[in-house]
Amino acid sequence: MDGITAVAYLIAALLFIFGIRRLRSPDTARSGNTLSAFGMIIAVITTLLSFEIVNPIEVFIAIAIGAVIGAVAAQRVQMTDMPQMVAAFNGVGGGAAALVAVIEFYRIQELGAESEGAFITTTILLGVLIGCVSFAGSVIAFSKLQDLFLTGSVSFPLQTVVNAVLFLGVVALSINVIAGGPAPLLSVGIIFGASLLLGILLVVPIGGADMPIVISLLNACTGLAAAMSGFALSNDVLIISGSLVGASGTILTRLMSSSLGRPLGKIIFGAVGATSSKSKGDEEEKPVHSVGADDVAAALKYDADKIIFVPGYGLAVAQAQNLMAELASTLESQGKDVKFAIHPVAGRMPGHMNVLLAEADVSYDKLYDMEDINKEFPETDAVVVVGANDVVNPAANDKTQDSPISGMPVLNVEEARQVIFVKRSLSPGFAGVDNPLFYDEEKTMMLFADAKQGLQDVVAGVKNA
Amino acid sequence: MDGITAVAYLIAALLFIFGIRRLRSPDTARSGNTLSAFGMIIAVITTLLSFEIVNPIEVFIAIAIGAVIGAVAAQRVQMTDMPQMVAAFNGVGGGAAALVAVIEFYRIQELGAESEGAFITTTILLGVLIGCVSFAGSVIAFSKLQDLFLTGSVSFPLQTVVNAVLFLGVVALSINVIAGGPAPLLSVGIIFGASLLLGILLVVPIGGADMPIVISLLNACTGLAAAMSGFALSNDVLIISGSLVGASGTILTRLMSSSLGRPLGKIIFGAVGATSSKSKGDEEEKPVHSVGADDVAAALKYDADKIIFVPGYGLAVAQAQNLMAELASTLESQGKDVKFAIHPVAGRMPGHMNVLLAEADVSYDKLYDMEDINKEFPETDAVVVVGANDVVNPAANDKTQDSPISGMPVLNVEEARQVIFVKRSLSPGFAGVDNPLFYDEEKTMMLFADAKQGLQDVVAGVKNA
Amino acid sequence: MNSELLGELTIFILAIVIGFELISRVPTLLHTPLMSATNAIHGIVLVGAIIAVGAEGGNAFIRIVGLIAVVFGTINIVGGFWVTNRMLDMFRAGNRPRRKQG
Amino acid sequence: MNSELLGELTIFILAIVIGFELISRVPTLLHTPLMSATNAIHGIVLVGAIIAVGAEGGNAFIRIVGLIAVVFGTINIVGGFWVTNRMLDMFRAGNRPRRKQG
Ligand SMILES: NC(=O)c1ccc[n+]([C@@H]2O[C@H](COP(=O)([O-])OP(=O)(O)OC[C@H]3O[C@@H](n4cnc5c(N)ncnc54)[C@H](OP(=O)(O)O)[C@@H]3O)[C@@H](O)[C@H]2O)c1
Ligand SMILES: NC(=O)c1ccc[n+]([C@@H]2O[C@H](COP(=O)([O-])OP(=O)(O)OC[C@H]3O[C@@H](n4cnc5c(N)ncnc54)[C@H](OP(=O)(O)O)[C@@H]3O)[C@@H](O)[C@H]2O)c1
Repeated sequence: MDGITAVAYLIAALLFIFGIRRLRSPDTARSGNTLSAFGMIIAVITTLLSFEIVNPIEVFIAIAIGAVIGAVAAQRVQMTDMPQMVAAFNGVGGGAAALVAVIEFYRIQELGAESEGAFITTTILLGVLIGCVSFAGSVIAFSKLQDLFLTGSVSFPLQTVVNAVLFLGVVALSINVIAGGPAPLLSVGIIFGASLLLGILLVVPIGGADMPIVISLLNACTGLAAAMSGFALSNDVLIISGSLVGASGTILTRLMSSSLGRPLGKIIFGAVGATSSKSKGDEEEKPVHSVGADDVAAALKYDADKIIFVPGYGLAVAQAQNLMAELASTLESQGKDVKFAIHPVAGRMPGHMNVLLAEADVSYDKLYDMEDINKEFPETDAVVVVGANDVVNPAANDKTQDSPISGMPVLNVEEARQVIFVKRSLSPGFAGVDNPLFYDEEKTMMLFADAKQGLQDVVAGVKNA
Repeated sequence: MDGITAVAYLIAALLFIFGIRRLRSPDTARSGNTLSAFGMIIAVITTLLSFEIVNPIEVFIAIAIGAVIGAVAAQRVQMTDMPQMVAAFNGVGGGAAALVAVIEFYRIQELGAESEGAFITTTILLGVLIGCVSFAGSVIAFSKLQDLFLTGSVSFPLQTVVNAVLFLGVVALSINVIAGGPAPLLSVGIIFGASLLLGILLVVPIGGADMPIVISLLNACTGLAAAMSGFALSNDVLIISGSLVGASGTILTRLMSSSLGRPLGKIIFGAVGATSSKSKGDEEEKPVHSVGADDVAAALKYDADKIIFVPGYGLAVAQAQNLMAELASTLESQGKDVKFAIHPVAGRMPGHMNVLLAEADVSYDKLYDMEDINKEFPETDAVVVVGANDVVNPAANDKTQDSPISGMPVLNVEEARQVIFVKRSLSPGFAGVDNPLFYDEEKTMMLFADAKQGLQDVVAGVKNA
Repeated sequence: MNSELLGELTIFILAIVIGFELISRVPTLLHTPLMSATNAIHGIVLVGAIIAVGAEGGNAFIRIVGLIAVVFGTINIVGGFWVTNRMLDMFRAGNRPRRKQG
Repeated sequence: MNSELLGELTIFILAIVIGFELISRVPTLLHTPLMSATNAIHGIVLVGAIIAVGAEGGNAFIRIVGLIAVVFGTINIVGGFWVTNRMLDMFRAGNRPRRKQG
């Protein structure tokens, strides 16, 4: 590697660092992403120019194919499906890292390329292990989020034992390979397969609600795998960028898990699932206070001065954000105090509700974070919860019950004088935990409707009544 | 360098990083310093063990001498003299870096050690330049702070031109050396001398008030010089630690200069001095409202409910902190609201007043930062300023005048109903700027006394009156 | 371990330190974009894939596996940055006044 | 430039990035101790001085200059850490309750 290549690689790595740096604040985030992308272009072009590639045409075609797939997928994906898209992109990255490691190993073993000893072999094996776990885990995460298969929290007997055995097997085979034992290629093949299996088994028991955190963790893993392949290729830009992502991804995972109130250990080893809380049986039996749109309109217009709106995933599904904004501004023009309470994980990705309401031109001054708004509920006359369940479910605070959301901080809407739910049915939300608030006939009004239709009727009611 | 050495060096560097990290917060600062010192011990012992030193006895003696000097100096120094002590330690560090660079150059040139080309030569020359500037600059800073010679802001004609000529001379000679021109050793000798001169000339025009910032900047320079010598010796721990100090020192310098309200460019190129504001002539002429301790006691006891104390350098000199604390608690026991206003640069080092009052067992709850307390002065009945001038000097806000403190945020004590100064005379403070508030006969009472004696009398007065 | 390897190890550790320092308090709003952007960055493994597949002396196995890795890496990069950009685009929508919420 | 030098350059740059990231908001109270501690850290140049003076093939010039550098470096280290420790000791004095001021 000559000087210019090394310097270009260093510049690319610095652009990644500055890019991540700028992604820490909303005002500079876009330029951060652009900087990083620019760094990537520099790194790839430098590679193409300064290494003698024996099969350039093939490589170009492969790049073109990948670029088209990536661009089309990224452009087509619905906003609500972005988390699984990230999972997918992460998965292919992990796969690539594992494959690069395999190639390097194959070169050393089979083609007699110069080996650089135990350290390099170790990094190669780590690359295979981590890359495969990341690939397989991401596939499962994708499938769970996309509702393809293995959705929810799937538990199977002895899973900890099986995982431990698999992992020990990988370790044993790795020691064999590093120590120069027999059948190295076969060993690596088995390690490859076992790691894939391990990735699947690790993610399968985790419920969909925790998937964003899992994806973030796998993201950090892929970074680490990339760094490992950097050692084998003795390529600084791979080492720097990979370990950068590995470390920052780890911190980000911790931030996410703490903002979701789900400790990482509990997610990975907890395997909550066992006691499924989707007990549809008794739902229908308990009485609820079901109302019509006019009742809601009247309650808001004549019986409430301070109103807080709580948007949830259902609002995004129904694309009813403009109606919610319209309802809010109508009420405001009638002299009422209207705010929006944004739970950090409402919807299906962080910031989902902020984005949604920004589309509807709701001023950011009216959006309140959970910590800020929670103390206001006791003084609030009416809370209008549209298409949300988990984020307002008081069951999360119930310490006697172990549910997938227990421990997660929620919006304490039950402290308001009146709570109005706008949703289609009594079915629970993402985490599958029933909401006791539905059955509080004193406090709660249920408007069973699609969010769009329901809000439309309420707006009409408020305007005319 | 073998693997163990490299790993030990890496551990030392990481300990420095974690040490600096912990120095960011008061609770962990002590452990941060210990961690760093531990890293240093590892680095030095590793060096002694893994390099074949031809003259170990001499080296040990030199280390012993240095350790004794350093320890004795550090132990003996008065708290108020710590800034110049730091300057001195920084100076010897810079000197060491320059000398190491000279040795490396001499080895290559004279003893025909293997040269590694222009890059290494450049780093060596940079090491000489930066190290010498840092050494000489620190000596001048030390002397200014210690009131030895060249105190105050000394300006001389054409200083910018002289500096520029010197610097260009250094650059020209460096190019000669790098290009393999004639008389390389002589050139380096001249560069050495010229850099020393440059260091002196750069710091001489800067007033003592700005010395802490200058020392911080020179500190960053020494770090950089150490990193440069790391290149010549191809030693990672030097490179990492040096550049770490260089970068963090730069940021720290910026933090300091912004908390002192003195932009860096103005300090270095401003050379304020010209218009010396120490015009003792007219001071005595203007009338002041001079009072006795009993007057102050009466004013505090009978005419004030809300009192703010402002400690300054004079309190430290007189060691009157216990009396100030006693006065405060006496007044508090009489039902008054008493607070302490701490200006960030009151005294002679950041945190000076905090330390002083902590020694006197004043609770930290009662200490207020400038930003917090400044809005309280208008509602305050009496401000007692003990041994402070610059930090309460309203002239700093006077935009029409260019003084060494102009632009520095100050405590707006003039907004209080009454201001009481306890100091020995009308002489100004560190920056030499006269305080118009002294001459406000309506608002200001001047108690001319040593802080200790004056406060003692006031305490007695408040207790008895 | 030779000295080049030791240098690489040092670089690895320093980059990890940078990664840890870089992320401290990030508003929840930016968690997903940040994850997505770092996700795109590890697509740098494409560089490794190109070098691995393009080096002299490969055979069919290396070619097939390597080209798959190239495709994968490119998807990671292009998709990753693109989708991050789309996410951030959404935050621009509406009348967001400067710094508030987040 | 050979590859070892390039590695060192990379390490240099990364360490600078760490230095920049490390210091962001430090309470004024700690400015002087922090300056003093980093001041002690650049005493690491002692390592360079020991290597320079201790290597084979030195002459009287190298010995004298090198030993001065060793003395200087040691003063920097011992004095630097010691005085920092004394400064921080002072903050411990008194009844400082946890985190307040600064
Ligand atoms: N933000 C993130 O990063 C993220 C990522 C992944 C997962 N999650 C998880 O997602 C959940 C978010 O909570 P949430 O309260 O926003 O949503 P939620 O608990 O999933 O509830 C959504 C509710 O919307 C209703 N709904 C669906 N379509 C609707 C429509 N067209 N009109 C009206 N209502 C409709 C559903 O009830 P009906 O069927 O009765 O209408 C459902 O109860 C949390 O558990 C969180 O952990 C969050
Ligand atoms: N904190 C830092 O990091 C730092 C470092 C270096 C420089 N500085 C500079 O130092 C200055 C600090 O301001 P400051 O207001 O604290 O101090 P100052 O402006 O220097 O004023 C100190 C005052 O104390 C009086 N004094 C001296 N000995 C006394 C005694 N025994 N009893 C009573 N009074 C006594 C002096 O007046 P009399 O002679 O009339 O008594 C003098 O006016 C600023 O200019 C700052 O920039 C600060």
